[in-house]
Amino acid sequence: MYDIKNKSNNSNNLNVNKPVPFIGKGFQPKTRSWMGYFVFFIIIFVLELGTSTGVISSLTLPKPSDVLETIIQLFQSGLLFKHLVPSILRLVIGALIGISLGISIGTLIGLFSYFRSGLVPVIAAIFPIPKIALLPLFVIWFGIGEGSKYALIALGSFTPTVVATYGAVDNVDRTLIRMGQSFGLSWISIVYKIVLPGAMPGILSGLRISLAISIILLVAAEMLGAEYGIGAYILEAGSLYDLERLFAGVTILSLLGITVSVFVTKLEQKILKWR
Amino acid sequence: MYDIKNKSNNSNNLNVNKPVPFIGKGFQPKTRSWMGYFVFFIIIFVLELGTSTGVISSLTLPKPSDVLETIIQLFQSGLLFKHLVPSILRLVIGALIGISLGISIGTLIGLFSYFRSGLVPVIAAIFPIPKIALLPLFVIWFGIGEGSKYALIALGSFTPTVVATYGAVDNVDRTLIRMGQSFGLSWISIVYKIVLPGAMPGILSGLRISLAISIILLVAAEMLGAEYGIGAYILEAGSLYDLERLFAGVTILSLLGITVSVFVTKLEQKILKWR
Amino acid sequence: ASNKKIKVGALRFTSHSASFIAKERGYFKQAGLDVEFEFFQAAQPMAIAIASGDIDYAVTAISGGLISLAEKGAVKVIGGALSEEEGIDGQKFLVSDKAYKAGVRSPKDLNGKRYAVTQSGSSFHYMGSKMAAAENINLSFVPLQKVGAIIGALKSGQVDAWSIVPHIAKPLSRGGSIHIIGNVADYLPNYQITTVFTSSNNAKNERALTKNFLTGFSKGVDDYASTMIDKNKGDAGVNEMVDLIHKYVYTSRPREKAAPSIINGTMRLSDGASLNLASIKNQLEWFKSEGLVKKSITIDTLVDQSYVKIIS
Amino acid sequence: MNIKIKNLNHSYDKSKVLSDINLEIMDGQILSIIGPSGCGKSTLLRLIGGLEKPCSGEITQIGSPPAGCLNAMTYIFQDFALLPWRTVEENVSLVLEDHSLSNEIKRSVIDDVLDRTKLKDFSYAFPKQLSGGMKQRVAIARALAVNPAVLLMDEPLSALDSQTRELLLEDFINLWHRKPFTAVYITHNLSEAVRLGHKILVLSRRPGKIIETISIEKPIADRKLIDKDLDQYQKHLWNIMHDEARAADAELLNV
Amino acid sequence: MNIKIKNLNHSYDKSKVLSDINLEIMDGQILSIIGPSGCGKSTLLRLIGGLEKPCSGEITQIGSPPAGCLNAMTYIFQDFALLPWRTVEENVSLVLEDHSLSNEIKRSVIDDVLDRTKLKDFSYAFPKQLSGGMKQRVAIARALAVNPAVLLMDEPLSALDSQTRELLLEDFINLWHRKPFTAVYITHNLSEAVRLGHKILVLSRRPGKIIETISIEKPIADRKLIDKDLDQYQKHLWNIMHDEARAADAELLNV
Ligand SMILES: Nc1ncnc2c1ncn2[C@@H]1O[C@H](COP(=O)(O)OP(=O)(O)OP(=O)(O)O)[C@@H](O)[C@H]1O
Ligand SMILES: Nc1ncnc2c1ncn2[C@@H]1O[C@H](COP(=O)(O)OP(=O)(O)OP(=O)(O)O)[C@@H](O)[C@H]1O
Ligand SMILES: [Mg+2]
Ligand SMILES: [Mg+2]
Repeated sequence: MYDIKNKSNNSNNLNVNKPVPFIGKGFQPKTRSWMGYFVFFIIIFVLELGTSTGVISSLTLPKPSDVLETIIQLFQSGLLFKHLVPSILRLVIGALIGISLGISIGTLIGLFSYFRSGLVPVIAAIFPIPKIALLPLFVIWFGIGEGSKYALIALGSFTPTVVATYGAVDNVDRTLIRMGQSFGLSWISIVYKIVLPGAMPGILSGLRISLAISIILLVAAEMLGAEYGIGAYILEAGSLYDLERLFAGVTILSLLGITVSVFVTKLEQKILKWR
Repeated sequence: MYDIKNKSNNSNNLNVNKPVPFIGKGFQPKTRSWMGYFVFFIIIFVLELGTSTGVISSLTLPKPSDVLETIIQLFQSGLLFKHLVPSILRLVIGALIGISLGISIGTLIGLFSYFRSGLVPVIAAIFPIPKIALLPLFVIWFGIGEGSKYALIALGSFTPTVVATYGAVDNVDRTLIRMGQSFGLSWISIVYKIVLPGAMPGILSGLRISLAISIILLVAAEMLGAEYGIGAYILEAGSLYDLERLFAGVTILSLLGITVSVFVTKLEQKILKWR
Repeated sequence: ASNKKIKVGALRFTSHSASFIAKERGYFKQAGLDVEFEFFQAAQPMAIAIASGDIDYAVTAISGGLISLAEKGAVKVIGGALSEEEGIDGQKFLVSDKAYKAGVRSPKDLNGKRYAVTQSGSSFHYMGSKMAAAENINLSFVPLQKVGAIIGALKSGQVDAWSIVPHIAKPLSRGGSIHIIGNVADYLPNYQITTVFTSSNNAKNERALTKNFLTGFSKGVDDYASTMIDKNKGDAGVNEMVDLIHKYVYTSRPREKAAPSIINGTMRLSDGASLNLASIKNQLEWFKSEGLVKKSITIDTLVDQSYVKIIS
Repeated sequence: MNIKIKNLNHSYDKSKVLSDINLEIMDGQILSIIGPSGCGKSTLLRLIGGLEKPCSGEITQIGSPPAGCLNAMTYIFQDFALLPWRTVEENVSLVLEDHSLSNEIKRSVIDDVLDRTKLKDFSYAFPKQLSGGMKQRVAIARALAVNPAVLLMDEPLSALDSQTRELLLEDFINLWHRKPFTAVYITHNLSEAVRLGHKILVLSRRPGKIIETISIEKPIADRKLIDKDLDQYQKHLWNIMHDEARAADAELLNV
Repeated sequence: MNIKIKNLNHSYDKSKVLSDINLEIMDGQILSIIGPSGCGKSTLLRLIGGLEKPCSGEITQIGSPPAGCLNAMTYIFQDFALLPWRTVEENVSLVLEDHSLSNEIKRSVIDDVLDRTKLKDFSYAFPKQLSGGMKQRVAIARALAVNPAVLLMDEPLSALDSQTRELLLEDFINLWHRKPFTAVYITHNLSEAVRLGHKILVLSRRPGKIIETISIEKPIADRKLIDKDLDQYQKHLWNIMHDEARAADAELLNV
């Protein structure tokens, strides 16, 4: 037999008693929600201090308190809603078009060989195309009105939704489908009662990404002849190098993003309460 | 007992013989790779026909053959590489910075309560911020040289990598970690031998998204004082409303995206050969 | 008057004041037009919007994109708007503080320096290029897409020079981080900066409509010039005009903060929308020589000379 | 209704899975099938149920399904195959929805099967709230709801712990006793096979051939958890299987 | 080395899981623990191994681990817990790498344990290529490599089909026979419990209390697959367990 240098006591002495050591600690990070607020507070505090004392030049970053004031002014003047309402409308309509198209096409790709073979390469080719590169064309294709804004956001949310959807359909447990077939369920029943609900978790987590991308694309969309809108507001602030307003706009978008993410979480809890 | 209207033959007649019907068809889409080529061919053919005959106005879309010619000319004049090389360099360096930082921070978030609680909300707040909105600031922060281009691409690939990484770390099978602990493995061994390899599939699929976003951001990055680069080429073509060159550039980006995706697949096959 | 509905593209710049005046004072209405403005963030989408038929008339600088669209048979220049004129404050050459400290005091000192443009083929590129040719120096042009990015780069000394309209140039130079070192007009006298343009279809088939538009527009120009440049109505007139323009420009700032910028922005708008064809030809030749547009384009592809007085 | 299988052969790609299977499933009887891992038991069941097409040979239904049968060949799967987004009741209702039954009939069928499987109190529970044993009872209720001609069971108990398995086996036997059904019962567990089967079919390692068929005369209702009459069968079967099982377990799976 | 548990109580949040457990695990013996689902068997094992801290009571090692022991309390998990990205050999090597052993010693340990578990020919296979039985043999080899004082086994066979389970049970018995080890063996399977245990502990439904402790005198090596001496114990245990098991199975899981 083999031989291992014995580092512990060699004799089996029954008088040596010791409690079993605890070795199972760690690897279970817990979320302490106050920490998040604390970190934001620290960041903002440091920036405030830095910008007030001039350690951080006013060219580099605005004073957080000025940004806050800008947002408050924006709110008080009623301009906030004048900017927010059209943006949210564009977001909702554009994302709705893109996502519903995406789910339909994604489901078709998930179900039919012909759609899969024909469309997957096309989607793969469209994915890496930067939407802002196509802005000039969007004017010709969809006009400068709301149409082109919807189209841009729709295109941006379309591709990730398709990819998420057909991935989700692929991941639907095949035994559930076989079960449906074995009970003689019709094709349409299987799709509506088994495939789509089964793909829902994947589709919803795709939704999270699609909506984040939609928000990001708001700015690009509002490059095209938008008078009002958070994107337009940011662009104008940027072109005037007005950092307070730029950051005010960015903060609003960021809050919008967090709101949307919370909304998806709520939606998940509602639709996926069976999990 | 209940009563169901009997639609089939009521008597148990042993002389009625029929083969068991086949009900297990469908729901297994297969990829026929020729279909992909075929669809591309059809699309290009229709566009060629439409633009040649004038059904599609030259304002709307360029002639595919002209786009091809432009690409060939670009190649023959050597300009293709003059544009491609700096773009790829920016892509590689920027993505490398963003992804390696993202994996590190993501792992920390996955392992430690404090990082998780403190950083997750910050990441969630950064995610929906459109990078192009920050362009004017990037000029001040990182200059108009290569620095700001790397920074933009790094920032763009950072957030999705963080999210993918900590999700992947969370999904590492906890019994494997408990196993490591029960065998008295050191903390560092558990992280390097269990957590990280276990998170690798998730990290790699995050890589796919991060790299796609990096390519999309090339155009935004090259808005800042880039003379050469595919993004710069596209921007110039857009501002001159030169559709042939615009589409040539977009085609090149699209091919780049497909190449990167194939590269990640190869990487997955290599690293995850144990799956 | 038939009260025909048309859409006019505009940027919220003082250089578009003529259209605002014509609308506010009812000159368009008198010409039988019911004008609705469509505002843009940048000039380039405006040109494309004319091509796509989303808007009917607009004012913008001659750019590579505009010429390309003209070459595709989509747009036509039909008149002039903003131009450099001797004696009136025009566009400025600016340098960063860093370059200034390094001894750049006039455009000829810019040899080998970095010159900011939004895009190759933009009017900034044209101005810089022409100046460099005249001074016989070399400039490297840095495309930064957005005016905001250029200002940031200039303030932090990452680019050395730029040119811009006076109402942006002057406030920038006040901070001390940017300095004015010359006038564009010294190199490009009578430079036709912006032009009135429309779709080829309007220019060719809607002659009456186009004439009516130019009539209304010209009246706006006349008012603007007589009040703001020639000061025929004194300060009261200027104030009244500022009030009018403030409805469209710098709307997010209070009147007293906006007024100096509006007044500073005053430049000559060509009388009766007349067009300086020589300047246009010069610009077109430059675009061709830089390889930015097709060599085959002639001045007639770009300009319909039948509408306004042509200066050459 | 009987099922007759004649000269059945089946291959995937180039590898043969089932070789020359001949058998008849008799009305009202339970046929147990045992065999080492990967010998093609599940494949055989899929072929019988029509979920796959055999490469050669034929599978015929002899006679017609019984009165009121909505789905002749009905599966009970090892992993239950419940829809996690439907409650117990809705899972049963699923298989009735595509048939044009009145709401009352549907209601009464559902009530009846939930009653028979003692699930009445859990109608509105979601699958995640159920223990493994209850989940499989739901799957059984669902199968009973269509009044099947033949129940096809692919290791229905092997995902359960052995105590629950024992309990469910009792339930099965009670169900069969109250109203005998035809069934094919695939298992890895020799004691289950002898507890439930009128006939027991032993398959060889892949490609699966029939090595032996055993009939047990003792009535199912009289068989016990610890039953000396059955022990001899079980011992005999284990002797046939031992080496096959060892070899099958030591095979590297092709990847 | 013995393990002594005194007045052990454990709760999660407000729900009590284990109540007043007192027992001693004797050196060189196998202790089987049975009990209905959710009664706290796995929790008890985690407490013994130190993966969790008990709410009250104490668990002490009496005496020192044997010579050459690298890891006193060593688990064998139900789901094998193999690293899928490591080959068989590398999976075993994992638990040796953190000890400063020379390469030759490591090599010889690995060879020895792979030999004892008959895995020599599969050293370079990845887990996905292995059948369930082989995977568990790798986990056993890994546990043997650290020469443990006590093997803690949480339903080590319940993920396997019953034929493979029977084979592995034979292997276990052989291993123990060649070199007796101390072990706690948790199972749901009464016949396994009586096949392997010197002592059998029966836990009640949650909160787990010890209902009964049974000792079986017959030497482990003499016990058989079908063994009348064991049947009486098994029957007795099933009688104690039946109602507890039925109630445990019908409990809705709190979500
Ligand atoms: N769809 C398929 N394509 C290719 N090979 C398959 C397919 N289904 C099963 N096989 C192979 O056919 C053989 C028999 O599989 P089957 O599932 O019928 O075995 P089994 O007897 O049910 O095994 P187990 O006892 O493990 O359930 C196996 O080697 C399996 O790998
Ligand atoms: N980490 C935990 N947090 C909260 N409750 C837990 C935790 N682990 C186990 N429990 C609960 O404690 C009880 C006992 O769990 P345990 O896993 O020990 O039971 P078990 O006897 O092993 O069951 P099984 O036979 O199903 O494996 C269960 O009700 C379980 O839900
Ligand atoms: Mg099977
Ligand atoms: Mg357990």
